[in-house]
Parts: sequence; structure tokens; C-alpha cells
Amino acid sequence: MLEESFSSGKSIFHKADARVKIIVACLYILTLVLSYDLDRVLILFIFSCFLIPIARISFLKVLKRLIVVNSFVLFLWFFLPFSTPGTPVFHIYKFVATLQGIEQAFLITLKANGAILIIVSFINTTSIPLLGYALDKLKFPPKFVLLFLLTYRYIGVIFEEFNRLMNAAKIRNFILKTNFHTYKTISYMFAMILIRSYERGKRVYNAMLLRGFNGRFYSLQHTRLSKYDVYISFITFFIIAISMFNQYILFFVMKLIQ
Amino acid sequence: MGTPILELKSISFKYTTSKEYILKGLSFKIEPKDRIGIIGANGEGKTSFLHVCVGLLNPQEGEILFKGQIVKTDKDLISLRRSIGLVFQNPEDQLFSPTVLEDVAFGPLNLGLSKEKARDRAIWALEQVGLSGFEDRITNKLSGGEKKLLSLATILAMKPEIMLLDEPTTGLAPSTRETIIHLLNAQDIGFVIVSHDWDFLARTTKKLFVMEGGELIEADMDILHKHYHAHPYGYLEHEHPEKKIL
Amino acid sequence: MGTPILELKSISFKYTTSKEYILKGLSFKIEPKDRIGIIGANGEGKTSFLHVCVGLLNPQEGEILFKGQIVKTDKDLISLRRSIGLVFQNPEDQLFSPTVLEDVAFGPLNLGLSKEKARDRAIWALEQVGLSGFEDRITNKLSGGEKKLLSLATILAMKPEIMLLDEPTTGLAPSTRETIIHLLNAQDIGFVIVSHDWDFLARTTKKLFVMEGGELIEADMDILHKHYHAHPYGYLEHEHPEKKIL
Amino acid sequence: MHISEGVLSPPVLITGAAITLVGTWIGLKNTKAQQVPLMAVLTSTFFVASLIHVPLGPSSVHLVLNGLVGILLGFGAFPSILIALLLQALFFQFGGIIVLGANTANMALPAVIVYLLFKKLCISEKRRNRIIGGFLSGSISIILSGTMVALCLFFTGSNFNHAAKTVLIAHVPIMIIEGIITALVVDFIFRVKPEMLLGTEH
Repeated sequence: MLEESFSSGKSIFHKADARVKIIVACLYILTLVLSYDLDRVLILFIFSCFLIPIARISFLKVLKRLIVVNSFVLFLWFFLPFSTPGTPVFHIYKFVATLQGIEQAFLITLKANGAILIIVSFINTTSIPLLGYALDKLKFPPKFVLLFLLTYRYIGVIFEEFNRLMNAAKIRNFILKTNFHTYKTISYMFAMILIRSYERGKRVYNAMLLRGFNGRFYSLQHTRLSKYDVYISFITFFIIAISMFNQYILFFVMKLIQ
Repeated sequence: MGTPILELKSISFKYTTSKEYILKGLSFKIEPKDRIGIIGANGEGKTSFLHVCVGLLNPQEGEILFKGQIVKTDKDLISLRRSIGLVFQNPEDQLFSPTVLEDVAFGPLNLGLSKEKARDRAIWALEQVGLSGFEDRITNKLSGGEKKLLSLATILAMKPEIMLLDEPTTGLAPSTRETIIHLLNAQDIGFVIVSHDWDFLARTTKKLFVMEGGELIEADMDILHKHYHAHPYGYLEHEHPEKKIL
Repeated sequence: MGTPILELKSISFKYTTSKEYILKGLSFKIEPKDRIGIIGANGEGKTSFLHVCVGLLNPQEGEILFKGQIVKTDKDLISLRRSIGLVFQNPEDQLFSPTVLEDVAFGPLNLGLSKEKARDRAIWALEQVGLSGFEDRITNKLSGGEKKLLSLATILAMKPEIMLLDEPTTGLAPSTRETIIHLLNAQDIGFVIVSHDWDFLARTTKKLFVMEGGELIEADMDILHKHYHAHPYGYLEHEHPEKKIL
Repeated sequence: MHISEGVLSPPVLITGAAITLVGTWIGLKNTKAQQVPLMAVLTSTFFVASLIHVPLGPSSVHLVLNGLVGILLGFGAFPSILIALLLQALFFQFGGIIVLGANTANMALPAVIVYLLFKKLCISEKRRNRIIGGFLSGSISIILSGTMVALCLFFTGSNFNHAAKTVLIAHVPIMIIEGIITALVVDFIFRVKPEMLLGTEH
């Protein structure tokens, strides 16, 4: 369930430094979400699709992720085409869909999915612990980084704990239904796990204390920039530049053809 | 002999994360009121075997028959779990209610008993394990031994025909261990006990199986005789209840 | 004998939530390179005793001397904890870093070692426990046995003079248990091992104490002799390394 | 509910990010180094809770429990929820990076509000008060979250009105479940481990 299925590989995305990837991915996504021009969004989206093969990630796996994410986008498709004023295109009963509404829903779809493709190729090609260490290097507050790393560390442990309690309930013939007994049982399990987590939190702090923890956070990760970071940055800035100046480029290409 | 309560037919099981099978073509029968001990080194799949028995793990190959019927649907599983109770090794994994009574009544309530009957059943089960008067105690504040006894009571309260116990004596004080021996012998139901505690098995079971290479192999009960003094508290004062030994 | 590394003088301790004292006037000494085993039933305060030794619990009465000096200030505690490492029973509580190398290097970095030296120390410690090559693995994906070995490495990396181990073999596969026996015997430091596993103690320690009634009472090492066959795998093929026994 | 990337307008994104930034700063400032492991394990637990699906009629909903986060962590709800959502974005690609500020604010601000309003009630000696306090914390934080999501959409553009209203209505059944579960959990914790709510022990 908590597999980081994209984090291991040998593409340039996997080899690049996590700090660089975080920064350029944020720039890329920012450009994408703040673009409202169809051509520009299309260019940014199409390029984001090419990132997946460059990162040597299976398209099928990414597609599975996209389906889940698109539930919110789908939800908006039920409203936006019909609630945006503009040129009518078609109607269902008394609801009139407009060109402007469809365009906006389409833009959102491209942006949401493009952003996911960027996160998958840039960010998910680094394991979560290494991302944490990168946040440390990017001068995020030590407490924040520590919180991030420790939370990641204990998700699996607590997930297992919950599964074991759920199994214990199952063998006592517990069946999930829409009733108070079910809600009560889930509340009890969850409260019990919270209490044990509280006790565990104290033990973990003790373990840290015994190894000299004094509130400071160290990381062993070496940070060296490589040619891969240059490639990654170049790819990103190239894409952003093309999207920004697409009209001029188109104009120039047209001229050449003529 | 009649129909066995549970029958496993050439079961093979592996965890999805692992390549190797942990149970390999295992066949096993539990007849009514059987008293079976299972020994074997750690990592041999004794716990996985118990979890397969109650349908918490699904074997890749083989069949499970409950009272002669193949277990297929969720409904079959529910009736199987009515009859076969599993006590986990770690009581912490089994107890999740704030108070003792609520935890013991949880199973009977799931079986469809009325609140009153469930309460009676819970009080009876607590009596069986020697925890009468603990009804309103906070589960989380019990000692390790009391938690163990309570986890036994939660299963006894469902009146199973067979009880599966996973390492029931690990880390217990000698007195609690003694309580468990007496309470198990007082029940008129079957048991399958997985344990490293030889003396405990000698005093509670009548058949012995060894888990090795993913299979259960019947062993001679004499093994336990030879190791009679092998229990963890041999250095403390203890009785030798000779009559209990086969 | 010289000065003991750690000396507990008539320590009495109780939890604030409890009325009864769990340690009652306990006195105990650990000399350099001592190899001490501690046995006793659950709930007798063996774990509390270990936690008192490293200052995680504060006794209500008595004194703790580290190398002859009374431990009072936080500074005293820090130097005590540099020399005395505690390995928790549950490695999940001890391994808080997401990756293996970072976890082992955490202690050395806090001791003020440079990144390079801390890394070397971590790699050395991983080698000691047989986990070379595990540096970049994700802690959460290790097996139970690997986690246990890793938790030993995190303490070894701090080069303690004395290592306290709380039930180091509980729930381990025989091969991991064997690895731990060999690695402990290969270290040139002292140990205090709390365990139910007699055979393990017989093969790793030279003195034996029993925890009973809130006190530690020296016992005869012969107890382990008599029960030499008492280890959990007695029925499996096994060697009897006679030379290891006193 | 996680808002996807690319939906909200820049002013809404900036406001959300600003609220989250200030809230997280306060939350971290109030947290001592020694409380970080505790907060982390509780955050992991809430992350796991968000994976639990509770049946609701023919369908099921996953738990949010931001009211409970607020009651247990106070302003710590901001860093805790921020990290939980960040990990959800990394593990499952829910939400997004640029929209993270708004998504966090939508859940954490209600958590802090119910903390300020109902914490006293949740630690009352009277069981009835605790149940009421827990229920209000759970349900009001959810409906406030729903309102904030709706407001985010509303301020993005007037053509989002209908979607915003629907989001709000969809939160009503969840509000009841979350209320019940929060009430039961608060009461359980008070009975079994009161120091967790009272903060008398570190």
C-alpha cells in the first residue's frame, strides 16, 4: 500500500540532486498552474508527458495514480461547463454548456494532470527520506524536517498495528456496517492506537536522548551537484521558455515555412 | 472419528512480498476436542499457519474444509470463525476496548447476542480465567499477565469449539502460566497450541506436531518427557504434577 | 578491581502512577568488561532497572555513581550515556531514522564526530553486526532480525564501555540469535544482559543475577549448567560448544 | 477533500499559503524538541486514519479527524496536517505542491478553531460534557473545512458557486460520523490516558 514504486531507477531524474529537482519542479508546476492561455498550458502539459519516459517510469502505473486524482477534476466537469456564462455549445435539459466553461474545465484537467506528471518524474524519483534530507539542505526548520522524517518512519509501523487490531476484531466476527457498533469499534481501535503511539513517542524520544539528541538534526548526505542537475534544469527552463514565447516561436516557424 | 472440524488440504502459502513459500503442501486435521501441540523453530511459519486456519491469510494453493465443507465465501468464514478462536501471541494486538467487560463482550455481541446475554457470557469468561471483578478495569492499565488472561477470555466468551493459541506463555510469570494450564485443562473444547514451552505442552496437549520445511509432521509425545525440565523457570520452586504427564 | 564503571547504591524506585516500589534498596556494580546476565520473571522490574542505569528513570532513593562520581547534573548524565549504551527490547522504538546509515551515524554525530568519521564509525558498526552493504536501505523494509541487529549497531557505533541489553533474543530466528552471540563475544566491552533465554546467557555472560523482590541477587552460574538443555531448540540438531561454558 | 492542482486562483493560493505558513510557524515554535517524536508518531497515526474507510450506507468515507488533531495538538495541528498532506501528495499524488498551503489551511485552521472553542469541554470531569465537546470538535471542524473548501472555490470564480455548494452539502454526512468518532475517541483517551489530553506529563 505504501510502496514508493517510482523511487528506484537509473534515469537522469533518479541521478539528479533532490534539492535541484524540488526547486525546478516547483517552478515548472507554478508556471503551469498560473497559465491561463490554452496554447501555453497545452505545451506545458505535453512536455510533462514526455518526462515520464525520460524518467523511465511505467506509464501504466502513472495512469493508475491519475485515475484516483481525477475524481476531483471529474466533479468539476459536472459543474463548470454549465455554470460559466458564454457561447452555448449544447444543453442537457435546461442546463446549457458553454464553450468558455468547457475550456476552463479542460484547462483544469490539463493542469491537474500535468502537475502530477511533474511530481512523479521529478519528486517521486527520490525516496521520501532523501527528500527529507534535501528539505534540511534547503534550510527548512530542523523541527519540521525531523517531524517529516519521523512521521514517515512510523507510518508503516502504525499501519501494521492497526491491521493487527482489525484482524483481531475480524476473528471475533466483527463486520464493517453502517451502524453505531462499527463506528464505536473503529473509534476504540483508533483511540487505543493513539494511546500506544503516545507511549511510543516517549520511548522514541528516550532512544534519541540516549544517543545524545540535543534538538539538533544532522544528516550525512553529501551534496554535490552533477551534470544531471544541469540537464534537469536545462530541460525545465527550456520547456518554460517555449511555453512563454510560443506565439513568437510559432510566428518565426511560420515565417520560415513561407 | 467423524468429520474433522477443520481440515487443511495441501496448503501452500507465501507472503506477497516474499519469493519463498512458507507453507508447502501442508495437510492437517483438527478433530473435536483434539489437544494438539505444535513446536518448531522461529520463522518456520507457525503463526502463518494459525492465521491461515482462521482465514486471515489466504493460501495460494490448497483447500480449507470446515466441518467437511470447503471454505469459499465470506459467509463460510464467518461460521468458521464462530467455531475456531485464535489467541494472538501479543495480547496488545488483541485488546482495543477501554474496559475489560467491553472487550470480552465484543465477540458475543458480534455473534448477535443481546446486550444482557453478552454481558453474562463475558462475566462467565472472566470467571474462567480468574479475572472476576475486573469488569470495569481499564484494559490498558492491566499487567502483562492480566492482559494475556483477558485475551484468552475474549475468545472463550465466543464459546469456540477449537481454540488456537500462539505462544500463550511467552514472557509470563510462573503463576500466570500455571493459571493458564489449569484453565485450559478445565475447558471441554479442543486446542491447538503453538509453543516453545515444552513443559507447558506436556501438561496441556496430547498430540505433538513439528513444523519444519513448511509442513507439519507428527512427532512422538515422548520428546516432551525427555525435556521435562526444560521450562524457563526450572530454577524456581515448582511442582511436578506427574499425573498430568502422559 | 579498581573503580566500577557504574555503581548503584541502595536504589529504590517506583512509578509515579503506582503505590508500590518496584526496585527496593537495590545495589549493583558493573566493573569494566563485566559480562553479567540477569534473569527473573516478568514484572519484576528488570527493564526499569536498566532504565535507571542510564538515567531515563529517576529513583526516589539511593545514589548512582559513574566512575566513582555521583551522577547529579545533566552533564554527568551525558557523559554516563556516552559510556553506557542501552539496547531496547523493541527495535522499532530504537530505530527512528528512515535509512540505515543515518540511524547508525546519529549517535556518533551527536558525540561531535565529523561527518566523515561518523560515517566510518557507522560502516564499522554495521560490519560488526553483519549488515555491511545495508547502508542505504530503508529501515522500515528490514526484517525483524535485521532491525534487531541494526539496533545493536546504533549502540556499538557509540563505542560504549558497557552495553545493556534488554531481552536481545526475543522472537528472533535461530540464525540471528547465533549472530548476536558471536558478535557480542567478539566485542571487547562489558555487557549486562536481561534475558529469559538461558542458553543465550550461558554462552554470553560470566556472572548471573536474579531479579526478585526488587533486588538483584547473585546466583550460581551452575543454574545454567543444569539446565543446559533448556534452550528453545533442544530438539533440533545443535552443537554443544563446551568451551564456552564456565 | 483535497483540491487538485490548477483549480484555485492566485489570490486564493496565496491566502492559503500565508495562513499555513503563519500557523506552522506558531505550531513549531510552541513545540519543544522533545515533543517532536510524540507529535510525529501522532501524525503517522492520523495519516493511517486517513487510509481507513468507514462504511456509510452503500458507500464508504475515509476519516479526516482534523478536529481530533486540533484537540490533541492545538496549534501543532498546522505542522502535523501539513506533513500528513505532503506525504499524501508524495505517496498517492493527492492534492499537489502549490495547492498544499490552501489544502493545509482548509483542514488545520478549523482544527485550531475547535481547539480554542471546545478543548475545555473535552477535558471536563463530566462524561456528558466530554461527549458533547468531542462531538462538536469533530463535526464543526469538518463543516468548517467544507466551508473553507467551498470558499476557496467561490473566491476563485463565480462560476464555481454550484460546485462550492455541493462540496459543502457533501460534508454534512461526514460531519456526523466524524462527530461520533471524535466524541468516542476523546472520551476513551480521557478515561484511559488523561495526561494525553491534559498535557500534565512530558
